[in-house]
Amino acid sequence: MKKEVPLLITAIFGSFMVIDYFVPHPSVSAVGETLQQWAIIVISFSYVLGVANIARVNGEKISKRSRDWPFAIPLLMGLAFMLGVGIFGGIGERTLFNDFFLYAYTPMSGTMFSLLAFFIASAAFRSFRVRTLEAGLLAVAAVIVMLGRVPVGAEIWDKLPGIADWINNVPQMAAKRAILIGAALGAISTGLKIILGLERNYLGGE
Amino acid sequence: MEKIDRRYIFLAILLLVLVPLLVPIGLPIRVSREVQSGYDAVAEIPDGSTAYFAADYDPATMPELHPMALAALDQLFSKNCKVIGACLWPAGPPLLEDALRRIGEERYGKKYGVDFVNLGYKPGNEVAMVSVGRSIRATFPTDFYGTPVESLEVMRGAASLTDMAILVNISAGYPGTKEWVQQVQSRYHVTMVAGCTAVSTPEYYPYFQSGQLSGLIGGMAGAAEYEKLVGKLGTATRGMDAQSLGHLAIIAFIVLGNVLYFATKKKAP
Amino acid sequence: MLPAPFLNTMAALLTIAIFSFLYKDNPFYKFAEYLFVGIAAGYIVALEYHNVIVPNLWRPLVGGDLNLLVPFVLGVLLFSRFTSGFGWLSRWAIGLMVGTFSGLAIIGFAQGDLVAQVQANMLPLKTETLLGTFSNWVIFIGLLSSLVYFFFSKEHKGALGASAKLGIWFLMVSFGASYGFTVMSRFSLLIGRLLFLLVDWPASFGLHWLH
Amino acid sequence: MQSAKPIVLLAVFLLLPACVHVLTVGAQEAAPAPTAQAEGQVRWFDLNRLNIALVVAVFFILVLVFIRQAGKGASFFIRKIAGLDAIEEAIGRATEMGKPVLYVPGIDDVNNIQTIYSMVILGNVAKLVARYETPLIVPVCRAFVVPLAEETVKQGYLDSGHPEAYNPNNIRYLSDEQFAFTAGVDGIMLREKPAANLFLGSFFAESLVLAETGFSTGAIQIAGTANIHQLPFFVVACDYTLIGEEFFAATAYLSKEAKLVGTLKGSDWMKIFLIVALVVGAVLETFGVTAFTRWFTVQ
Repeated sequence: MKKEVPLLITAIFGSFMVIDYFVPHPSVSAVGETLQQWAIIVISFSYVLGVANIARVNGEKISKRSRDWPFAIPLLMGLAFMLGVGIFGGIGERTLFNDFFLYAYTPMSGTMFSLLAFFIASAAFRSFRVRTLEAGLLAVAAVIVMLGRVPVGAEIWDKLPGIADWINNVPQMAAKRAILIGAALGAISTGLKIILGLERNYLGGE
Repeated sequence: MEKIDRRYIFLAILLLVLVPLLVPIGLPIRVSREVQSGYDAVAEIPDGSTAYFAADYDPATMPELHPMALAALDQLFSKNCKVIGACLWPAGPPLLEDALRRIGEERYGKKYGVDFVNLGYKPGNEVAMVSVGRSIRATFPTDFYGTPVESLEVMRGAASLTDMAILVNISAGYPGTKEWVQQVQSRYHVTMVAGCTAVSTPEYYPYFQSGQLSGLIGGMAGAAEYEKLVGKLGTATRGMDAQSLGHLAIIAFIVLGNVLYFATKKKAP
Repeated sequence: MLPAPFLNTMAALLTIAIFSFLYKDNPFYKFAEYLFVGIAAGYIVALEYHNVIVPNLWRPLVGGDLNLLVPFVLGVLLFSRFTSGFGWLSRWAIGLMVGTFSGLAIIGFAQGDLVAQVQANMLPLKTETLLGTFSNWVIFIGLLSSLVYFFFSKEHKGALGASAKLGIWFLMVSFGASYGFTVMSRFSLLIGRLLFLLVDWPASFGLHWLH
Repeated sequence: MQSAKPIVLLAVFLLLPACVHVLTVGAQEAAPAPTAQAEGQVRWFDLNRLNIALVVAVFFILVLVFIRQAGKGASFFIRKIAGLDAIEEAIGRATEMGKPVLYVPGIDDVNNIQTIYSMVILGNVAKLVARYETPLIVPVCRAFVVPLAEETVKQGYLDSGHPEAYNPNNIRYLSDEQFAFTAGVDGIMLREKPAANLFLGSFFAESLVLAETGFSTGAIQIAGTANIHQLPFFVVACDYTLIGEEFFAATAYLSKEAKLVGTLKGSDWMKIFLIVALVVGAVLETFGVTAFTRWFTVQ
């Protein structure tokens, strides 16, 4: 029951997704559609699980008074607030939920990522080292693309945007295609092994 | 070199980005092939046809992607196209709503439910994509507001993705352009134009070269080019001067860092 | 709907709180960081409730589609992970998700990447223009040599070694391009936040000081 | 000769397009054009997708054949992967300096296959570390990864006969939030100054911050990820980087587990097939023959 049932479920759902693609028969499509609708619902529960986990971890943080525990209070309050106004007040335009999404969630998330502009500058100065020929090629391509993709490139040399376009569309594209093909082989063989039950690490230990 | 306080670097970056925003230089913008083909692909669909607008992004990437979403919607609504918008990123629907209302309702006077709709969010990534390809109604029984989709005029004749003239995808990563190509474009052969973050752009060049993507709009620079083509200059165009200076700063830091590194290394032994 | 000046000021203060991390880690940053996690978590559950649980599960279920009891039960079983004795029950739902994604991945990668990309690379090695011919050769050699780099069952020596070496050079050029594009993304985000502080925030008070 | 089978398959792989093409074109010419009535009939196989079915089938067979051979005891060669050999060297150096080893398994949850593979590598690293009796610090970003990492490391110490050296306090759950986690790992690097940093798993925007801090502390850094967009930052700031598939090969390389090695071998053979097909396709295209290319069209 502990391993066999989940492996069987995996095999059924996995192989059906494959068969569904090759077999246009309506009876198969109907089953495929149902299974996909089921999957969407189960996946939505997994998000709720993730949130429940965050609440649990931070609740414990407060009760155990571990490091930074006072900050867990705004976290839980933010969670409860968004959940409350979202479920009872609706989520559309002109709701509190939408206000807090656009004026709290949005600026914080955007600013977190914009910090990376600063970090990338510091990393460029302190840890981008051209120690090998390979790193040199990387650096040259990076510089050409950085200049060629923005207006200043053409001001420096009017051929730069063209060269950057060529690099992107030709050598860089070829290497990325090799990575795509390699990754596709990896994903397909992993998928096969999962469906056949040869790969079962995802089920965790006993 | 490790002794240099990072904060001086941070300060330099802040100034370099801030100054051109306050005092614009107005460097001319040149349209690249990838963006031009994207614009052309949208221009070629029949006026008044229906487009599927997959807004798969969230606030973290808004400065790059929102301008291109606005520009693409502008081009679609200017052709009187109907737009069916939906999100596979949970934080997407309010952004899509903002874009649809701003361009559709305010700029072109289009009506919600008649000319455009926001179907909201569905989890499931690839599963949801394949499912939309099969039947929009089964995947999105209601729109963002909970209205059953059968009651919306815009959904008439729009049963699945194959009924769409074009698939426009604005993508911040997973799930996004790559998965739409793999699961939907290859399966149903819809014309697809992708706008994505600069980070993921290089990965999608193979799809553009192979013709799976009819256009590729990469990052804020791509958005600025699109704004130029549509003829409505917005925040992306406004940011291009600062963007240029930022890139120059990074190049200067790489060069300076290496010069100092190798100079001190030679001295050491 | 709260007044715009209030909302914009809240957004601006939160933005500044996060930027303050650049000076050093401090309680304002920590507060914003934790609040962000909380708001994001609350947001997603409320959204799942309105956009999935109600339309895709609850309404059809009360409408008589009892099939949907299966995903409902499996979804609830996920929460058995929090118990010590019944954690294994959650594997049923995990099996469903992993199986579905594996199956779709096989198809997606096969049709979108493997076959389509191989086909797209079958380019004529002689075209009407010199640049076209040159580019096609570069694409041809670039793909083959990069693929050779990912060979694991032969030592990279001799011709194979030379080819793998060429492959790594192509890979490095592509990483360089990725680096350049990433720099572009990061700066765009910073520009976006600064434009908010400089333009949108004052505009919410009716102050249009920047052109 | 164990490689005879793949060669036969290769021949089939290359000849089939021609045969199928002749057959289907012939059939289409013989049969009347599909009418509405014909379309209404149910079909059990979509002939348009035969090409994909064949490519996938050939690959499946290759993988399964080699897994089976490996299961029977056949051993396959894996080329040297410098970054992986460097792991032992880095651990040795950390031991000499009396400093810990840091292992970051990425920031993704257990549903990402890279996290799972990272755990396999972690098990091998734990074995090595236990032998040298060097502390191993593992910061974790997802609550569900914690028990997995704990068990993996404990098992590694057990396998190398030093269960007493296992310290559960070194598996540290820092935060689910990306940048809070990053700041936490930075703190560990600056305070405890590990001599070897191993970044192996699924990384995102935090990669450059981690690699930069590690570079500034002078640690030997080995990174590996299949998230292509983060590779540039590892390449410029780390001593060794495992690129994409090399990362997945790492588990086979270190664990020598039969099914993993067999998969690798099958995938190599598939690459040979594809390379041959690419060359044939390009040559035919050059001479204006497009039938081969068209056979690969996804419909």
